[in-house]
Amino acid sequence: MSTMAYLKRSPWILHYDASSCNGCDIEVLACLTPLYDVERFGIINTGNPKHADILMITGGINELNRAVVRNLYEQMPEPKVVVAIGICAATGGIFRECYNIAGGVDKIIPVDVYVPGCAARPEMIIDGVVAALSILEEKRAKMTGNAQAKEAARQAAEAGEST
Amino acid sequence: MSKRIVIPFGPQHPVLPEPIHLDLVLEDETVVEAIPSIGYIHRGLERLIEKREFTEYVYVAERICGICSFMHAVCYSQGIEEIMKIEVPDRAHYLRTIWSECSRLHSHLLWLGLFADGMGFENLFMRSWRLRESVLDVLEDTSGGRVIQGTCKVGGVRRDIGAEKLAEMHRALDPFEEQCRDLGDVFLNDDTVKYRLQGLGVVGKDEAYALGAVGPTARASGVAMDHRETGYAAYGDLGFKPVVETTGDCYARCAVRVKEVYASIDLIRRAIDQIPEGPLDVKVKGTPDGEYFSRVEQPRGEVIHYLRGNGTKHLTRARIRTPTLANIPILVKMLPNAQLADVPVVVLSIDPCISCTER
Amino acid sequence: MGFFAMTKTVLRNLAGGPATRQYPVVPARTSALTRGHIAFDPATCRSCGLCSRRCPCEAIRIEKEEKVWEINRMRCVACGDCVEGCPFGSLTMERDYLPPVVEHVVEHHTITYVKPEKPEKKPKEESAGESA
Amino acid sequence: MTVNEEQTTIGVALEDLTREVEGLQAGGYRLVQIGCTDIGGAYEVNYSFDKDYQYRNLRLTVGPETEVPSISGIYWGAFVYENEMHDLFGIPVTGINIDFKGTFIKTAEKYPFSVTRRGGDQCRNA
Amino acid sequence: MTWTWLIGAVLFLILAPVAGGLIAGIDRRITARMQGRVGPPLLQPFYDVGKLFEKENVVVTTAQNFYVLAYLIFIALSGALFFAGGDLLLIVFAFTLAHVFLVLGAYAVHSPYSHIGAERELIQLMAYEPMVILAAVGLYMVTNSFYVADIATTTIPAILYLPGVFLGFATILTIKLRKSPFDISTSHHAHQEIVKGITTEFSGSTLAQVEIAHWYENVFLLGFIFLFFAWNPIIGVAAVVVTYVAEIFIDNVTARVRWQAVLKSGWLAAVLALANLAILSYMMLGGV
Amino acid sequence: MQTLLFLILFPILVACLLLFVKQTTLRYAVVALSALAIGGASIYLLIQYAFEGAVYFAAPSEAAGLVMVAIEMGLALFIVYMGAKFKNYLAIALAVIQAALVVYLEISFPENLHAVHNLFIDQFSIIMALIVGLIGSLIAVYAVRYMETYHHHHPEVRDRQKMFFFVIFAFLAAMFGLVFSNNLMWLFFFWEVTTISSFLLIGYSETEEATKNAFRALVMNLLGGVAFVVALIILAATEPTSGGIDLARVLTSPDAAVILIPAVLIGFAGITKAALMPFSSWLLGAMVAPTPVSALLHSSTMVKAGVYILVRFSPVFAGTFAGFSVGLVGAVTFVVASAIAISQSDAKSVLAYSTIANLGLIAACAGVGTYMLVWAAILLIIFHAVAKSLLFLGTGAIEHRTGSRNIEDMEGLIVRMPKMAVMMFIGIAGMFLAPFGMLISKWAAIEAFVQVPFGLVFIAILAYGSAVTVFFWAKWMGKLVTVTRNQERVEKGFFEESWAPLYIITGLVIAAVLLFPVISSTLIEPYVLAIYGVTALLPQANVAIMLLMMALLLVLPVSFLLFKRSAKRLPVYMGGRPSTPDLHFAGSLGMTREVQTQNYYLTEYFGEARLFRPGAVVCIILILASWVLAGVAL
Ligand code: SF4
Ligand code: SF4
Ligand code: SF4
Ligand code: SF4
Ligand code: SF4
Ligand code: SF4
Ligand code: SF4
Ligand code: SF4
Repeated sequence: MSTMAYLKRSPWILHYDASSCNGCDIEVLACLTPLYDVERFGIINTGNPKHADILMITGGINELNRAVVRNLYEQMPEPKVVVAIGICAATGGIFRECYNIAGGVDKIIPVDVYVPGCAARPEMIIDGVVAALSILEEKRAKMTGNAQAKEAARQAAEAGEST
Repeated sequence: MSKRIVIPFGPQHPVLPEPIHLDLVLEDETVVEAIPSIGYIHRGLERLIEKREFTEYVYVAERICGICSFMHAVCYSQGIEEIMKIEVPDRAHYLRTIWSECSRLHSHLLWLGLFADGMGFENLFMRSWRLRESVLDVLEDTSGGRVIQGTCKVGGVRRDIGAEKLAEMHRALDPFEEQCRDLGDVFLNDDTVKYRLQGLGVVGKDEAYALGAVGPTARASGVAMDHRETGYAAYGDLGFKPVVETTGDCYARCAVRVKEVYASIDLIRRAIDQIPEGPLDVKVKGTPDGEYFSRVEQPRGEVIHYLRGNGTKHLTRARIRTPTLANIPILVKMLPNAQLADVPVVVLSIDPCISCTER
Repeated sequence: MGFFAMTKTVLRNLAGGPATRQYPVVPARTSALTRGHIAFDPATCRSCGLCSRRCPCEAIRIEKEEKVWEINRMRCVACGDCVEGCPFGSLTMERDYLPPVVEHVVEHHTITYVKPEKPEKKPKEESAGESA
Repeated sequence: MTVNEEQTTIGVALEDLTREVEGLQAGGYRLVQIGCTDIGGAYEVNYSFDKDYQYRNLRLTVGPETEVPSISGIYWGAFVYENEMHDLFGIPVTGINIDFKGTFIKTAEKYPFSVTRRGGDQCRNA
Repeated sequence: MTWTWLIGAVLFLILAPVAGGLIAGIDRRITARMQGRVGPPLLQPFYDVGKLFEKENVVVTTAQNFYVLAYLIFIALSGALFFAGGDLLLIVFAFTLAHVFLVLGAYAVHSPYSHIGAERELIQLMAYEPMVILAAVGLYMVTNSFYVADIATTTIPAILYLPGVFLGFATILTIKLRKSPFDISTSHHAHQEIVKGITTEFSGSTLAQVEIAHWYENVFLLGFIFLFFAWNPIIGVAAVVVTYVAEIFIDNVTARVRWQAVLKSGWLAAVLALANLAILSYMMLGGV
Repeated sequence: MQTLLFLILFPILVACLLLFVKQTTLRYAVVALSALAIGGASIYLLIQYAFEGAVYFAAPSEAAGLVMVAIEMGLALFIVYMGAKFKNYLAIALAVIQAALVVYLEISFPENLHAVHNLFIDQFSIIMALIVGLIGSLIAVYAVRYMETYHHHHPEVRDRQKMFFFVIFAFLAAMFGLVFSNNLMWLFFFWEVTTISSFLLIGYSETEEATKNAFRALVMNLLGGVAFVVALIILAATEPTSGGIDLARVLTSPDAAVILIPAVLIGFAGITKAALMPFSSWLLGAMVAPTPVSALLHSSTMVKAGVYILVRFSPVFAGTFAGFSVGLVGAVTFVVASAIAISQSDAKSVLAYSTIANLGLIAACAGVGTYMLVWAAILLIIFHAVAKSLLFLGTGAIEHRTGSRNIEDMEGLIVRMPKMAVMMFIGIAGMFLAPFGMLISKWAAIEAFVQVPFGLVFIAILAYGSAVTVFFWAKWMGKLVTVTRNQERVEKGFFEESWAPLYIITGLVIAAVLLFPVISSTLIEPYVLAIYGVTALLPQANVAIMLLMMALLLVLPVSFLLFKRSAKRLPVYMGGRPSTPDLHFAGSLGMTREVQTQNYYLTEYFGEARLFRPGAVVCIILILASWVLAGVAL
């Protein structure tokens, strides 16, 4: 089961609006609509961190949402990747200097892919997810490759219950 | 022991794309108490005026929000123009009107989609957003940006729309309107939609007015208040009438927006018919000295940019009071006694936009 | 028919086939005005600094002496103001988007403009810098 | 059809505020907004009202930390603006009907704010 | 003869996940088409489940895995009993037991959304249970047996006697397939006010088990539909297909309703079935 | 016969002994030993008579009859006294009427008041005796320590434990008497004793509410008692055809029409005792009594006397419209009480409503009275008795440890009192889940009703009723299994000895499932066969499947070992809002709030206020209808 790599074919995303201006947000949502239909790639916008593989964040970090972003990130099971959508999420963007903006998402959690643009377009977001997939796959390989005894035990347990 | 359920609702929540938090107290599924908390998007962008020249700030103003981005730019520019007594050419006024109404269209269609999503009507969401894409295509063709146009500036507009493009837009309006009417038909007539909306979150005319509600939220309660009536930009020439409903429930709020979609199509049509030739902008000389409360009707209602300059390139104060902020009180009043399933519907019915609310 | 008001749309969708733009297969839809990204021509830039001054995001940095022109792609909002502001046409707005990246990108250019003679076009030199 | 918009601004003293606001409320005005402007060491607070697009603005000037009475008893919805006044300008407002106690808009640092953040990256590309 | 039941059960246990996953894939594609989209690959459900098994195993409390496993086992068991030709009532009760386990799993985690999802699942259970029992009774009245084996091999066109029962069953099928307008406890559509409801806290392989159980369940339910048309297998299969497509259609033309409406619809469906049965028994009493 | 007499008389002896025991330890010893004796004797009874069919005993008559009448008169006087003391004149009136009728009966038909056999035993009696003997005595044991604690917690209540245990044991004796009596006069006597016992025990705490509820119970039961006497008078008057007061003769009487009216009247007495719909309020009021009382009288034994008598008379009801009406009273009670149970959060109220509902279901089976239904009814009696007594005792134990019997407060019991939670879990599962007993019986009932003309009405009611049942039980279960964090275990402090009865009853619940084929084949089927000439049988395959399910259920927990090792633990989803492990989150207005996940009660739809009155009205109409229909049949 470890070589199948279903992960690439079924990335479920969690979208969080950190402090975006809505511009990138609505473009993320636009990806779901008939014109872009990311379900073609098996992408589902789950809205639940426990089910998600990819965290898409728009907007920069501010005082109140830093805890939220960290909380959501931590609630996602491994392997997971973070995609920062738009320049706000990368650096704070045009609001970089505002007193309540601490900067990009990478101030709080590790970011794997940055999608530039203001607003990032649906096509760019799709590109971003595609880029994220290979990173996701790498992480999975690393995760399963870990020959730790504990890991092996877990695998055994999983195999046992999935019969 | 009271039989209560206390749960946090948001800030991250699949039904509300933007972070808003509610402490929900429920009895079974009936909302007993719902106290909002906001601030997840607060950036402090009003203060950026210290850093940006007043002409540059229009780019920031656009990014107060990516949905009615263009209207923020218009509101800001009008404020500066009023302070500096700049006479904007007519064609610019018309172009501003056309882009504004396109923004309203895309905003309302977006809202209709989210609203449908809030009711668990996925297909309707898909349909609304699909129609919205045609508006975005027009916006991209005419301004270069899908959601952030960047075409408004102090003293006029940055780009023209050629006659050919205008004619093309005009031609496209008829089939587009037909599709919108089909869409509106579902919102206004489908039984399950009506079941979800009618009698929900009712606010009467007087109460809505007293609470300071604005925009479609107020108009759904019978408060005929629409800033376009003051005739800014080219609205004075287009014979504008506000859309008003009287039942004050979520259905009415939905109906107002559906009908405003039709109205916007009409306005664009008329604006294209009447648009005069002429220059796009005037040169901006000098610096703003004075203050003005600039008001514009956004898709969600009246927005106010209070601008104040002291004769330098940097303003001393920009305060933006956005429609959602004005609609929060009415929201707080609407939530109790709704069902949990209705919470997203009620919240969405004011078309909350947190980005500009918190700036 | 109040109950199945959506039927018409569903049938139309079934009959009409999907509206999806097959993005990666079919290139993205753009228009003549589409603001994709800023391109810089190091051969014509006279280091006047106007672009940097106008940029609302402070995305452009220029060092006159070292002949450096930099753009931070993670800051640029592609507003095009710098393009309008450049008196020498060294900046253009391209229609295509930038690809996603795994690190912050600061694009670094060495200005090759040579003063009196007619500028000779030299291949632009790019290197992705790193920043926090 | 088109209505002309008028804007008037009148100053108001702290002790007259409530009375003036009550007067406007009785006159059928709706509360449009309350906003603050810092004018070097003091604050101007604008209470804006509107009736049929006629814009009336009461301007109150207060020193920092001066307690301002809430008008949420007159206009129920005033709490949003008053909480904002408190959180973003540090003006203590007394008697708000829904008092968020400084959590309406949480900020990293306390007022007064300025654009330039301390310590952060110096907005240079390097 | 004596071993045929075992064959049915074993075939079900092996094939139902395959069939269920395929059905889910077709469902998603048809849904996408109805929405004017392309939709995912046909095998997407299998990718999803495969992916879930690849994920890290995280829990809120280990107990949740136990309940979900029990849910899967008992769903499979009731389906297997069905295809083994067992007693319909017993199957229905085993089926209920399975769902109670799912609900308990959601309660066990002590999380706000999964709790609400659990309560709603129970409301759904309460809404459809009378109808399911009446459907079994209806089939009994026509075929004189509670045994699936007998009902499936009957030569009586049950549907002609039980149109009301069938309609009622189709109504609650919407609840069971978790389709709009009755998908209140957890929805296949991404956005719901209670996040993912009953499955909010399940992830990785646990969620995969829920998904597989759902496939089992769907095949079982479609088998139930078949019983109404069992006298002619071809018509039966066609009817199953038509019913399922109709469910997808309904899913795409309705908003999600509140729980009150779910309960009322479920119970009204049962009333419809009752009326049908009353007429039937009157006719039978009159006739005999 | 000796065993029978022992079972009736020995408890009386113990009761009297207990009047003089003051010390808890001593009392405990006495109670425990006698429980052992009683339990042993009832098992011996089983071994002795299980394969014998019905056995009749002449038994001493004259003297015993006189003593009984004397005691009855004494009890009537006692009621009059109590009624006068608490100004409850209705009770006085009923007691006087009843006494007068008894006197009238004795005087008018002295020659008809003879039964050939006064005592008897058959499989049904054995089952009832086992319930009384095993569960009853276990509860008595439990009660000793419970009552001690009770007085710890309620210092304001006068300590009348000697009286308490006297009544308990007297009650046990009466129950044995009741199920062994072939003489209806005797049966009536024991019937009245149970009524008085219940009255005394409900009023134990002597609070105003307790007294009020005790009188309500008394009045309603006396109403039934009056009907009982009237039935006896009619039977005595028609002795030649009806068989008089000899139960066996009555049941085999050739003139079905004649005995239908007395049957309906006795059935009415059964309805009052079983707290079916218009009378269910007394049972709810009875919940003020200490929990062992609820367990003993108001769920597992005394109320079963009501349905016992109905089941006894079901051959008479079978196929009559009067019986059909009686059955409907039960059915309506079942669905309405189940529905109301949804809206209750007090564990004892839920248990009470569920008891009423199940008694209703049994009555429904008994009223319609086909052989399969009688089979199902008896099965229901057994399973309900074991599971429900476990739940009551468990609730009492939980209340002692946590100070609350609200279901909401049982959240996380699996963490705080794991053993208790598992037992409650089993008890609840026993009430509504396959393959546990109640569900088997319901299933059998459905299969049986299908074959009855107009059975559809019952099926419909059963379908809705069991759907509703699932809701309220499952949500309670959910509370129990919720894994809460940062809560300490509080199991330890619960008085040690009381675990024993709980364990044993838990064992009984499981044993009942595993052994039910045996119980059915050795006890119920022969009984049904003896009465109807045919008997119900569960298909072997289904039995096997159910045993398989049970085995799966027992094995499944082993899978816990699989999960323990690996999984990473994450906090629950809180919308991203920062929260603490015990689910406090940073709420609005700067407050810290705690997540509360409480059950749904759907009061708007299933509230007492909304459902009780219509249910009661329907049932009253049905009861009246049953009388009219019985009259018409004559
Ligand atoms: S990158 Fe631009 S469009 Fe996106 S959130 Fe930031 S400001 Fe808005
Ligand atoms: S109202 Fe909403 S859409 Fe409009 S600017 Fe504000 S946030 Fe954006
Ligand atoms: S510091 Fe920034 S704004 Fe000032 S001249 Fe240099 S680049 Fe321009
Ligand atoms: S496009 Fe706008 S943001 Fe980008 S570099 Fe030019 S001026 Fe700056
Ligand atoms: S790019 Fe243009 S504006 Fe910028 S420094 Fe060079 S010449 Fe000046
Ligand atoms: S480098 Fe320029 S823009 Fe950045 S902080 Fe310093 S002065 Fe301000
Ligand atoms: S738990 Fe403690 S206080 Fe309560 S009854 Fe027992 S010994 Fe007394
Ligand atoms: S548990 Fe409750 S009712 Fe029982 S004795 Fe203690 S306090 Fe009284």
